[in-house]
Amino acid sequence: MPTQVTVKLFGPQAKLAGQEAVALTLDAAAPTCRDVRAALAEAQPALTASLPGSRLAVNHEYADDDQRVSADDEVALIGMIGGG
Amino acid sequence: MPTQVTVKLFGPQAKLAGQEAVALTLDAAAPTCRDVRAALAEAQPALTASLPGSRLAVNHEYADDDQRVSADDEVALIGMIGGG
Amino acid sequence: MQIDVRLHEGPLPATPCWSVDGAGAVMRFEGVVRPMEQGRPLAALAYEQYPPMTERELHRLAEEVATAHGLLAIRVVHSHGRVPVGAVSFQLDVASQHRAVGLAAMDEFINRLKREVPLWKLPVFAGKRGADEKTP
Amino acid sequence: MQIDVRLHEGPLPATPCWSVDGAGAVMRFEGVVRPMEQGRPLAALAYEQYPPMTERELHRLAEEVATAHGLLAIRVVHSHGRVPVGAVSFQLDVASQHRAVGLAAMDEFINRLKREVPLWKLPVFAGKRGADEKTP
Repeated sequence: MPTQVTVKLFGPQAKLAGQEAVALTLDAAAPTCRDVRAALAEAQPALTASLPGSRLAVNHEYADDDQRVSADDEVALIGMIGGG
Repeated sequence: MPTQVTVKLFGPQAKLAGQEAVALTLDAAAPTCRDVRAALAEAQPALTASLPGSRLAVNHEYADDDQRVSADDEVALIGMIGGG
Repeated sequence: MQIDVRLHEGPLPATPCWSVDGAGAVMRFEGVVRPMEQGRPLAALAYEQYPPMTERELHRLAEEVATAHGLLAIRVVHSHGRVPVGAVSFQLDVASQHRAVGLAAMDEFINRLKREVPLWKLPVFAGKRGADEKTP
Repeated sequence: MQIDVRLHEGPLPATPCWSVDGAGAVMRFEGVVRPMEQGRPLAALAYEQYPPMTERELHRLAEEVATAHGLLAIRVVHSHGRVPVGAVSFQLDVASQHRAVGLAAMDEFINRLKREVPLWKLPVFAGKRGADEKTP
Protein backbone atom coordinates (compact mmCIF):
# COMPACT_ATOMS: atom_id res chain seq x y z
CA MET A 1 0.00 0.00 0.00
CA PRO A 2 1.53 3.35 -0.97
CA THR A 3 2.17 6.06 1.64
CA GLN A 4 1.29 9.75 1.24
CA VAL A 5 3.94 12.07 2.66
CA THR A 6 3.98 15.85 2.48
CA VAL A 7 7.38 17.53 2.77
CA LYS A 8 7.46 21.14 3.94
CA LEU A 9 9.90 23.49 2.19
CA PHE A 10 11.39 26.74 3.46
CA GLY A 11 13.43 29.73 2.34
CA PRO A 12 15.43 29.40 -0.87
CA GLN A 13 14.25 25.83 -1.43
CA ALA A 14 10.59 26.88 -1.28
CA LYS A 15 11.51 29.58 -3.78
CA LEU A 16 13.31 27.12 -6.08
CA ALA A 17 10.38 24.71 -5.99
CA GLY A 18 7.81 27.47 -6.30
CA GLN A 19 5.82 25.97 -3.44
CA GLU A 20 5.94 25.57 0.32
CA ALA A 21 5.19 21.85 0.43
CA VAL A 22 5.53 18.88 -1.88
CA ALA A 23 3.05 15.98 -1.72
CA LEU A 24 4.70 12.66 -2.44
CA THR A 25 3.26 9.20 -2.99
CA LEU A 26 5.75 6.55 -1.93
CA ASP A 27 5.35 2.92 -2.97
CA ALA A 28 6.52 1.35 0.29
CA ALA A 29 4.18 0.81 3.24
CA ALA A 30 6.85 2.10 5.63
CA PRO A 31 9.19 4.23 3.53
CA THR A 32 12.49 5.56 4.88
CA CYS A 33 13.85 9.08 4.71
CA ARG A 34 16.09 7.77 1.91
CA ASP A 35 12.97 6.95 -0.07
CA VAL A 36 11.58 10.43 0.66
CA ARG A 37 14.75 12.07 -0.67
CA ALA A 38 14.64 10.02 -3.87
CA ALA A 39 10.98 10.84 -4.47
CA LEU A 40 11.58 14.51 -3.71
CA ALA A 41 14.39 14.74 -6.27
CA GLU A 42 12.11 13.16 -8.86
CA ALA A 43 9.10 15.34 -8.06
CA GLN A 44 11.11 18.58 -7.83
CA PRO A 45 14.21 18.47 -10.05
CA ALA A 46 14.93 22.11 -9.04
CA LEU A 47 15.83 20.83 -5.56
CA THR A 48 18.23 18.10 -6.68
CA ALA A 49 21.41 20.20 -6.41
CA SER A 50 20.63 21.29 -2.86
CA LEU A 51 19.53 17.90 -1.50
CA PRO A 52 22.97 16.49 -0.60
CA GLY A 53 23.53 19.47 1.74
CA SER A 54 20.06 19.21 3.25
CA ARG A 55 18.59 17.20 6.11
CA LEU A 56 15.11 15.91 6.71
CA ALA A 57 13.29 16.58 9.95
CA VAL A 58 10.54 14.24 11.12
CA ASN A 59 8.22 15.73 13.70
CA HIS A 60 10.67 18.58 14.30
CA GLU A 61 13.68 16.37 14.95
CA TYR A 62 16.52 15.77 12.51
CA ALA A 63 16.24 12.27 11.07
CA ASP A 64 18.82 10.04 9.44
CA ASP A 65 18.28 8.26 6.14
CA ASP A 66 17.19 4.95 7.68
CA GLN A 67 14.40 6.46 9.76
CA ARG A 68 10.91 5.36 8.66
CA VAL A 69 8.10 7.82 8.09
CA SER A 70 4.34 7.34 8.05
CA ALA A 71 1.53 9.46 6.69
CA ASP A 72 0.96 10.95 10.16
CA ASP A 73 4.46 12.35 10.46
CA GLU A 74 5.33 15.96 9.79
CA VAL A 75 8.27 15.91 7.39
CA ALA A 76 10.34 18.97 6.51
CA LEU A 77 13.33 19.61 4.28
CA ILE A 78 15.97 21.59 6.18
CA GLY A 79 18.47 22.91 3.67
CA MET A 80 20.15 26.07 2.45
CA ILE A 81 19.91 27.44 5.96
CA GLY A 82 22.06 30.21 7.33
CA GLY A 83 21.11 32.30 10.29
CA GLY A 84 23.23 35.03 11.82
CA MET B 1 83.74 58.00 32.29
CA PRO B 2 80.88 56.16 34.00
CA THR B 3 77.27 56.85 33.02
CA GLN B 4 74.42 57.41 35.47
CA VAL B 5 71.16 55.79 34.36
CA THR B 6 67.92 55.66 36.30
CA VAL B 7 65.52 52.83 35.44
CA LYS B 8 61.85 53.30 36.26
CA LEU B 9 59.99 50.33 37.70
CA PHE B 10 56.25 49.61 37.67
CA GLY B 11 53.64 47.28 39.08
CA PRO B 12 54.81 43.97 40.54
CA GLN B 13 58.47 44.75 39.75
CA ALA B 14 58.32 48.02 41.70
CA LYS B 15 56.80 46.02 44.54
CA LEU B 16 59.51 43.35 44.34
CA ALA B 17 62.26 45.96 44.35
CA GLY B 18 60.57 48.05 47.02
CA GLN B 19 61.13 51.18 44.95
CA GLU B 20 59.86 52.87 41.80
CA ALA B 21 63.24 53.61 40.25
CA VAL B 22 66.76 52.20 40.44
CA ALA B 23 69.79 54.45 39.99
CA LEU B 24 72.63 52.65 38.25
CA THR B 25 76.24 53.65 37.61
CA LEU B 26 77.53 51.98 34.47
CA ASP B 27 81.23 51.84 33.69
CA ALA B 28 80.96 52.40 29.94
CA ALA B 29 80.73 55.87 28.41
CA ALA B 30 77.99 54.69 26.07
CA PRO B 31 76.44 51.62 27.69
CA THR B 32 73.95 49.39 25.92
CA CYS B 33 70.63 48.10 27.17
CA ARG B 34 72.42 44.79 27.71
CA ASP B 35 74.72 46.58 30.18
CA VAL B 36 71.69 48.13 31.86
CA ARG B 37 70.07 44.72 32.33
CA ALA B 38 73.23 43.27 33.85
CA ALA B 39 73.64 46.19 36.26
CA LEU B 40 69.95 46.02 37.18
CA ALA B 41 70.20 42.33 38.07
CA GLU B 42 73.19 43.07 40.25
CA ALA B 43 71.65 46.10 41.99
CA GLN B 44 68.24 44.44 42.49
CA PRO B 45 68.54 40.66 42.82
CA ALA B 46 64.77 40.52 43.50
CA LEU B 47 64.22 41.40 39.83
CA THR B 48 66.52 38.76 38.36
CA ALA B 49 63.85 36.10 37.84
CA SER B 50 61.56 38.49 35.96
CA LEU B 51 64.22 40.12 33.75
CA PRO B 52 64.26 37.53 30.93
CA GLY B 53 60.55 38.17 30.33
CA SER B 54 60.94 41.93 30.51
CA ARG B 55 61.83 44.59 27.97
CA LEU B 56 63.51 47.93 28.37
CA ALA B 57 61.98 51.10 26.99
CA VAL B 58 64.16 54.07 26.12
CA ASN B 59 62.31 57.36 25.84
CA HIS B 60 58.99 55.48 25.73
CA GLU B 61 59.95 53.16 22.87
CA TYR B 62 60.84 49.50 23.26
CA ALA B 63 64.60 49.08 22.82
CA ASP B 64 66.66 46.03 21.89
CA ASP B 65 69.72 44.93 23.81
CA ASP B 66 72.23 46.63 21.50
CA GLN B 67 70.68 50.07 21.79
CA ARG B 68 72.91 52.58 23.58
CA VAL B 69 71.64 54.77 26.38
CA SER B 70 72.94 58.03 27.78
CA ALA B 71 72.30 59.83 31.04
CA ASP B 72 69.68 62.02 29.33
CA ASP B 73 67.50 59.09 28.31
CA GLU B 74 64.42 58.01 30.18
CA VAL B 75 64.79 54.27 30.75
CA ALA B 76 62.00 52.03 32.02
CA LEU B 77 61.70 48.33 32.77
CA ILE B 78 58.57 46.92 31.16
CA GLY B 79 57.89 43.52 32.66
CA MET B 80 55.25 41.47 34.40
CA ILE B 81 52.61 43.36 32.47
CA GLY B 82 49.09 42.12 31.88
CA GLY B 83 46.22 44.39 30.97
CA GLY B 84 42.71 43.26 30.25
CA MET C 1 24.61 27.96 34.07
CA GLN C 2 22.17 30.51 32.61
CA ILE C 3 20.74 29.77 29.17
CA ASP C 4 18.39 32.20 27.52
CA VAL C 5 17.22 31.73 23.92
CA ARG C 6 14.63 33.77 22.10
CA LEU C 7 13.27 34.49 18.63
CA HIS C 8 12.17 38.06 18.05
CA GLU C 9 10.06 39.45 15.22
CA GLY C 10 11.91 42.12 13.22
CA PRO C 11 15.16 43.94 14.01
CA LEU C 12 16.62 43.49 17.49
CA PRO C 13 16.46 46.50 19.77
CA ALA C 14 19.62 47.76 21.47
CA THR C 15 20.00 46.07 24.83
CA PRO C 16 22.63 46.62 27.50
CA CYS C 17 25.37 44.06 27.93
CA TRP C 18 24.90 42.06 31.12
CA SER C 19 26.83 41.57 34.21
CA VAL C 20 27.12 37.98 35.37
CA ASP C 21 28.41 37.06 38.84
CA GLY C 22 31.92 35.65 38.82
CA ALA C 23 32.51 36.31 35.12
CA GLY C 24 35.93 37.56 34.08
CA ALA C 25 34.98 37.93 30.42
CA VAL C 26 31.71 39.09 28.96
CA MET C 27 31.34 39.32 25.24
CA ARG C 28 28.74 40.08 22.64
CA PHE C 29 28.47 39.37 18.96
CA GLU C 30 25.95 41.15 16.77
CA GLY C 31 25.13 40.19 13.21
CA VAL C 32 24.07 43.18 11.14
CA VAL C 33 22.31 43.06 7.75
CA ARG C 34 24.87 44.23 5.19
CA PRO C 35 23.94 46.65 2.42
CA MET C 36 24.89 44.38 -0.50
CA GLU C 37 24.14 40.79 -1.42
CA GLN C 38 25.57 39.11 -4.50
CA GLY C 39 26.74 42.55 -5.67
CA ARG C 40 23.24 44.05 -5.56
CA PRO C 41 21.96 46.70 -3.14
CA LEU C 42 19.75 45.17 -0.52
CA ALA C 43 16.74 46.64 1.29
CA ALA C 44 16.37 43.93 3.92
CA LEU C 45 16.69 40.28 4.72
CA ALA C 46 13.57 38.23 5.37
CA TYR C 47 14.24 35.52 7.96
CA GLU C 48 12.00 32.47 7.99
CA GLN C 49 11.73 30.10 10.93
CA TYR C 50 10.08 26.69 11.36
CA PRO C 51 8.35 26.82 14.74
CA PRO C 52 8.88 25.27 17.16
CA MET C 53 11.93 23.47 15.73
CA THR C 54 13.98 26.63 15.18
CA GLU C 55 13.83 27.79 18.77
CA ARG C 56 14.30 24.24 20.04
CA GLU C 57 17.44 23.71 17.95
CA LEU C 58 18.77 27.13 18.98
CA HIS C 59 18.29 26.13 22.58
CA ARG C 60 19.90 22.72 22.08
CA LEU C 61 22.91 24.37 20.42
CA ALA C 62 23.22 26.98 23.18
CA GLU C 63 23.12 24.27 25.82
CA GLU C 64 25.70 22.08 24.06
CA VAL C 65 28.11 24.96 23.53
CA ALA C 66 27.66 26.29 27.07
CA THR C 67 28.29 22.85 28.55
CA ALA C 68 31.26 22.01 26.31
CA HIS C 69 33.03 25.27 27.15
CA GLY C 70 31.92 25.59 30.77
CA LEU C 71 30.29 28.97 30.22
CA LEU C 72 28.65 30.83 33.08
CA ALA C 73 25.89 32.16 30.84
CA ILE C 74 24.79 32.34 27.24
CA ARG C 75 22.05 34.46 25.72
CA VAL C 76 20.86 34.20 22.13
CA VAL C 77 18.32 36.34 20.34
CA HIS C 78 17.63 35.89 16.63
CA SER C 79 15.23 37.79 14.40
CA HIS C 80 12.54 36.29 12.28
CA GLY C 81 10.69 38.27 9.64
CA ARG C 82 11.99 41.33 7.86
CA VAL C 83 15.17 43.06 9.10
CA PRO C 84 16.28 46.15 7.18
CA VAL C 85 19.86 46.85 6.10
CA GLY C 86 21.99 48.13 8.96
CA ALA C 87 19.79 46.58 11.65
CA VAL C 88 20.80 43.78 14.00
CA SER C 89 19.32 40.33 13.28
CA PHE C 90 21.35 38.22 15.69
CA GLN C 91 22.80 38.84 19.11
CA LEU C 92 24.92 36.41 21.09
CA ASP C 93 26.08 37.15 24.64
CA VAL C 94 28.54 34.91 26.40
CA ALA C 95 29.93 35.14 29.93
CA SER C 96 32.82 33.01 31.13
CA GLN C 97 35.41 33.00 33.85
CA HIS C 98 38.22 33.36 31.35
CA ARG C 99 38.51 34.94 27.95
CA ALA C 100 39.73 32.06 25.81
CA VAL C 101 36.77 29.74 26.40
CA GLY C 102 34.33 32.57 25.78
CA LEU C 103 35.83 33.44 22.41
CA ALA C 104 36.03 29.77 21.40
CA ALA C 105 32.39 29.25 22.42
CA MET C 106 31.28 32.28 20.42
CA ASP C 107 33.11 31.02 17.33
CA GLU C 108 31.67 27.52 17.66
CA PHE C 109 28.15 28.76 18.27
CA ILE C 110 28.09 30.94 15.17
CA ASN C 111 29.63 28.25 12.95
CA ARG C 112 27.14 25.66 14.08
CA LEU C 113 24.20 28.09 13.95
CA LYS C 114 24.77 28.43 10.22
CA ARG C 115 24.72 24.66 9.72
CA GLU C 116 22.38 23.24 12.35
CA VAL C 117 19.56 25.63 13.10
CA PRO C 118 16.58 25.72 10.71
CA LEU C 119 16.50 29.40 9.88
CA TRP C 120 16.47 30.81 6.38
CA LYS C 121 17.14 34.19 4.91
CA LEU C 122 15.85 35.57 1.65
CA PRO C 123 17.23 38.80 0.20
CA VAL C 124 14.82 41.66 -0.36
CA PHE C 125 16.57 43.75 -3.00
CA ALA C 126 16.34 47.52 -3.04
CA GLY C 127 13.89 49.11 -5.50
CA LYS C 128 11.68 46.01 -5.72
CA ARG C 129 9.48 46.56 -2.72
CA GLY C 130 8.72 43.20 -1.22
CA ALA C 131 9.07 41.42 -4.56
CA ASP C 132 11.53 38.79 -3.38
CA GLU C 133 10.06 38.45 0.05
CA LYS C 134 7.52 35.71 -0.62
CA THR C 135 7.64 32.60 -2.67
CA PRO C 136 5.42 33.08 -5.72
CA MET D 1 39.18 52.80 9.17
CA GLN D 2 38.10 54.20 12.55
CA ILE D 3 40.53 53.79 15.44
CA ASP D 4 39.65 55.06 18.87
CA VAL D 5 41.85 54.35 21.91
CA ARG D 6 41.44 55.73 25.38
CA LEU D 7 42.59 55.24 28.95
CA HIS D 8 39.98 55.92 31.60
CA GLU D 9 40.45 56.40 35.32
CA GLY D 10 38.54 53.81 37.37
CA PRO D 11 35.85 51.34 36.26
CA LEU D 12 34.44 51.75 32.76
CA PRO D 13 30.85 52.98 32.54
CA ALA D 14 28.30 51.03 30.50
CA THR D 15 28.29 52.33 26.94
CA PRO D 16 26.05 51.33 24.06
CA CYS D 17 27.47 49.13 21.32
CA TRP D 18 28.01 51.11 18.09
CA SER D 19 26.67 50.88 14.67
CA VAL D 20 29.26 51.18 11.93
CA ASP D 21 28.30 51.72 8.28
CA GLY D 22 28.73 48.63 6.14
CA ALA D 23 29.58 46.33 9.03
CA GLY D 24 28.13 42.83 8.99
CA ALA D 25 29.58 41.90 12.37
CA VAL D 26 29.93 44.06 15.43
CA MET D 27 31.39 42.59 18.57
CA ARG D 28 32.41 43.61 22.02
CA PHE D 29 34.65 42.08 24.63
CA GLU D 30 34.61 43.23 28.23
CA GLY D 31 37.14 42.24 30.85
CA VAL D 32 35.66 42.16 34.33
CA VAL D 33 37.60 42.06 37.61
CA ARG D 34 37.08 38.59 39.06
CA PRO D 35 36.33 38.05 42.76
CA MET D 36 39.33 35.82 43.49
CA GLU D 37 43.06 36.05 42.78
CA GLN D 38 45.49 33.28 43.72
CA GLY D 39 42.71 31.72 45.79
CA ARG D 40 42.17 34.82 47.91
CA PRO D 41 39.11 37.12 47.87
CA LEU D 42 39.86 40.33 46.05
CA ALA D 43 38.49 43.83 46.66
CA ALA D 44 39.83 45.42 43.49
CA LEU D 45 42.63 45.52 40.96
CA ALA D 46 44.87 48.58 40.81
CA TYR D 47 46.00 49.26 37.23
CA GLU D 48 49.17 51.25 36.71
CA GLN D 49 50.06 52.91 33.41
CA TYR D 50 53.23 54.58 32.12
CA PRO D 51 52.11 57.72 30.32
CA PRO D 52 52.32 58.43 27.49
CA MET D 53 53.79 55.07 26.44
CA THR D 54 50.78 53.01 27.52
CA GLU D 55 48.28 54.86 25.37
CA ARG D 56 50.75 55.06 22.49
CA GLU D 57 51.35 51.29 22.51
CA LEU D 58 47.62 50.61 22.81
CA HIS D 59 47.09 52.78 19.76
CA ARG D 60 49.89 51.13 17.83
CA LEU D 61 48.46 47.70 18.60
CA ALA D 62 44.92 48.74 17.62
CA GLU D 63 46.22 50.12 14.33
CA GLU D 64 48.28 47.01 13.55
CA VAL D 65 45.43 44.63 14.32
CA ALA D 66 42.86 46.72 12.43
CA THR D 67 45.12 46.88 9.37
CA ALA D 68 46.11 43.23 9.43
CA HIS D 69 42.49 42.06 9.60
CA GLY D 70 40.93 44.78 7.45
CA LEU D 71 38.58 45.94 10.18
CA LEU D 72 36.13 48.74 9.59
CA ALA D 73 36.55 50.08 13.11
CA ILE D 74 38.17 49.32 16.43
CA ARG D 75 37.59 50.98 19.78
CA VAL D 76 39.61 50.29 22.91
CA VAL D 77 39.07 51.65 26.41
CA HIS D 78 41.19 50.46 29.33
CA SER D 79 41.03 51.49 32.97
CA HIS D 80 43.88 52.82 35.02
CA GLY D 81 43.70 53.18 38.78
CA ARG D 82 41.48 51.17 41.04
CA VAL D 83 38.71 48.96 39.60
CA PRO D 84 36.54 47.06 42.12
CA VAL D 85 35.57 43.40 41.75
CA GLY D 86 32.73 42.93 39.27
CA ALA D 87 33.45 46.15 37.40
CA VAL D 88 34.68 46.40 33.81
CA SER D 89 38.33 47.35 33.31
CA PHE D 90 38.69 46.75 29.59
CA GLN D 91 36.38 47.12 26.66
CA LEU D 92 37.17 46.23 23.06
CA ASP D 93 34.74 46.91 20.20
CA VAL D 94 35.40 45.61 16.72
CA ALA D 95 33.39 46.09 13.54
CA SER D 96 34.08 44.14 10.37
CA GLN D 97 32.34 43.17 7.18
CA HIS D 98 32.45 39.51 8.07
CA ARG D 99 32.41 37.62 11.32
CA ALA D 100 35.57 35.52 11.07
CA VAL D 101 38.03 38.40 10.75
CA GLY D 102 36.38 40.25 13.61
CA LEU D 103 36.69 37.31 15.99
CA ALA D 104 40.29 36.66 14.92
CA ALA D 105 41.15 40.34 15.41
CA MET D 106 39.61 40.34 18.87
CA ASP D 107 41.58 37.27 19.88
CA GLU D 108 44.85 38.68 18.54
CA PHE D 109 44.31 42.06 20.17
CA ILE D 110 43.72 40.61 23.62
CA ASN D 111 46.66 38.20 23.38
CA ARG D 112 49.04 40.94 22.31
CA LEU D 113 47.64 43.43 24.84
CA LYS D 114 48.79 41.14 27.62
CA ARG D 115 52.31 40.96 26.20
CA GLU D 116 53.00 44.28 24.50
CA VAL D 117 51.23 47.10 26.27
CA PRO D 118 52.87 48.57 29.40
CA LEU D 119 50.02 48.21 31.86
CA TRP D 120 50.28 46.54 35.24
CA LYS D 121 47.80 45.23 37.70
CA LEU D 122 48.25 44.79 41.42
CA PRO D 123 45.71 42.87 43.50
CA VAL D 124 44.00 44.72 46.32
CA PHE D 125 42.88 41.92 48.61
CA ALA D 126 39.65 42.09 50.57
CA GLY D 127 39.85 43.01 54.24
CA LYS D 128 43.18 44.81 53.94
CA ARG D 129 41.95 48.21 52.88
CA GLY D 130 44.45 49.61 50.42
CA ALA D 131 47.31 47.65 51.97
CA ASP D 132 48.55 46.10 48.74
CA GLU D 133 47.76 49.05 46.58
CA LYS D 134 51.05 50.93 46.90
CA THR D 135 54.63 49.80 46.93
CA PRO D 136 56.02 50.30 50.45
